[in-house]
Amino acid sequence: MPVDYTTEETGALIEAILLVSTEPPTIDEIAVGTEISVKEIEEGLAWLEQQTDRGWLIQRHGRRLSLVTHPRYADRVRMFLGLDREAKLSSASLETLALVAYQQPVTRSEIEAVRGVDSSGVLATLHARGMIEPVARLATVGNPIQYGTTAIFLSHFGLQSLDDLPPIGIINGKDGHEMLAAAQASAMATETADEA
Amino acid sequence: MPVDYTTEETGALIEAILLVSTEPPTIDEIAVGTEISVKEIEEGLAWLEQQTDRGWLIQRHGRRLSLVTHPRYADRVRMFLGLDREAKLSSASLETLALVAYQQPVTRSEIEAVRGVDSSGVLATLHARGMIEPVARLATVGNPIQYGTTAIFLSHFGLQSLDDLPPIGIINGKDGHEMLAAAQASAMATETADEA
Amino acid sequence: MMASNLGELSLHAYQTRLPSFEGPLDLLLHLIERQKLDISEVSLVAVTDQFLDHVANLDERGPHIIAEFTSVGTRLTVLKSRWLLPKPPVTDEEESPDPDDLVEQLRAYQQLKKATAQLNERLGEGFSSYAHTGTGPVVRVQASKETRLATYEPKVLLAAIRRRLSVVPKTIQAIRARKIVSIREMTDRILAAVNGKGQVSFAQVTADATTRTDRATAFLAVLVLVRRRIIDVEQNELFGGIDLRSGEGMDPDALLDMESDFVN
Repeated sequence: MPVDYTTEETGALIEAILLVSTEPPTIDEIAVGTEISVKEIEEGLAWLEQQTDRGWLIQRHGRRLSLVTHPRYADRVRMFLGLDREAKLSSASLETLALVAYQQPVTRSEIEAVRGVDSSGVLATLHARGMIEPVARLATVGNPIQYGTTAIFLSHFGLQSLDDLPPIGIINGKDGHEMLAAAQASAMATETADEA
Repeated sequence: MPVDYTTEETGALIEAILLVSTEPPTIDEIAVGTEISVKEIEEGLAWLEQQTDRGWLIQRHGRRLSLVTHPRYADRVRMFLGLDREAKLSSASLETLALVAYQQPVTRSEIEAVRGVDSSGVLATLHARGMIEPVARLATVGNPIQYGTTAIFLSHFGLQSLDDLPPIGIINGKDGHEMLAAAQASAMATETADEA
Repeated sequence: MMASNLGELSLHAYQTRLPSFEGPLDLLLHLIERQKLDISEVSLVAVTDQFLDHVANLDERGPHIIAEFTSVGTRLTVLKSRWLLPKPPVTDEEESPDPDDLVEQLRAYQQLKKATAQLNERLGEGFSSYAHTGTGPVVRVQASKETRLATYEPKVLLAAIRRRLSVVPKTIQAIRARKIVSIREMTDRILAAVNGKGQVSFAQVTADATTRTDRATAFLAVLVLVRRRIIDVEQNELFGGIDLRSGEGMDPDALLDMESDFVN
């Protein structure tokens, strides 16, 4: 079906779609579902994401889009919903979460290689709190689980997407991501079947 | 708690609140819940309702507010949700619904007085469809149920509030609203206990 | 252990302030940073004694954790022994990677600490967002999934009501005039009222009776119910209000042949 929407109207339509979707849709799903081209949806979405007077943000988790309240209004929204500030994450949890967030997908062994300490309990806690989830299994012996962060993680930290994570930057002339990756890789070599 | 939000920010906050509330809140509930004055909430709401580039409208059902998709995008939203296979309301249902909409709160007997036919089946259907709901009971013998329309009804007809119903106007030289009121009054007099 | 008293004291003092480390790397990194050293073999050797001293004091931790600390402690000890012993020319290159790994591992861990701090800062701002869980518009909330209702223009309602009003109103009076309340209907009404409220006055029962016939019917209905002991009545003074309440013989079946009372 041909569409005669302006970019602005397509953006508003996406807003309407995100309001009614029970599951966060992908751009492709919106395009197929509304019979509007992916290109036009992307343009509308770009326009929508530029609007600064909204009470919400579009959160991208992987390829899925959803509406979440703007972090700017977090305290009042929390007040209205009668929510307490979430229980604080322990420093062990936070450290593990940071590693999953920056290096995902990542296995337990890879995490332990960097942290130098058993991390099974912390991973279970983070999983129970909905911050991380198994995203795949590594194709090595024992097929260990690879973890990634969830949409709840993004919301908790008020991030629109993983691209919003503050960059680790350079330490001692080396890129932080590369160093973490190297530590991760050394674990890969000794990956055991204990996740099976 | 003092608030230093601009009208625009308060509007955006209301938008955020409406996005996360599980039940449509009233202005007072928003004001109390966010510790912002009713006056400021009303100003923010007024600003919000003036925005024309949104994919949704604020629907007022009585004193309750909720976000619904803009009727302009109804066809695409329906398409996206796969709602093309739609049941149509029968003409009896439409007529009964119109009576409830224009004359609410209204009892079955009052409806039958105008329609001249038994309307219990139609009322049950409309209730099952979520279009009407019992809103009170008349204080006469038998306490017959009085029906009113629901928020679902408003959405289906793309109405922001009952005030948006088109006026009935003049029929055969008589004011339509007055004709309905007269019919209702005469039915009231013979109200029976069959709703008990 | 080779730690000086001073070193042991300061370490203990620090431990009370910062009770737990997230493992041996955390402790090692802390020791190095506290002495404002870069991460290198030299700095590792420099903090080895302090590290081993800490391990020696790990008493309440589980064996699992002690093992992790001890493992790192062993690597440090190897490293330090190499530095203390006179150095033979290194020919075997496979000998050295272990301590070097520790340096690399520590640098990676330092990166992680930095990433964690940034994430924590983000959390400290309290800027969470909350996912859309609202009721959403009606199209979504609809009860039945099989048959969804079409949406309509408000003018459809207008058309329906105008059509009805242009035909029907004249007949309304006729419908009302023919409406006759039977005794059976009246007893049902009275029973519903008595059952609901426990007690009603006769005036309440006849409040909606618009004609003398209706009031007469109501009175007859009361008589029927009293006679069958389904209700009791009370009138305290002549022409005073009559109160109706449940009687001892309140049995619905007793009403079945009630109309026979008035056959004649």
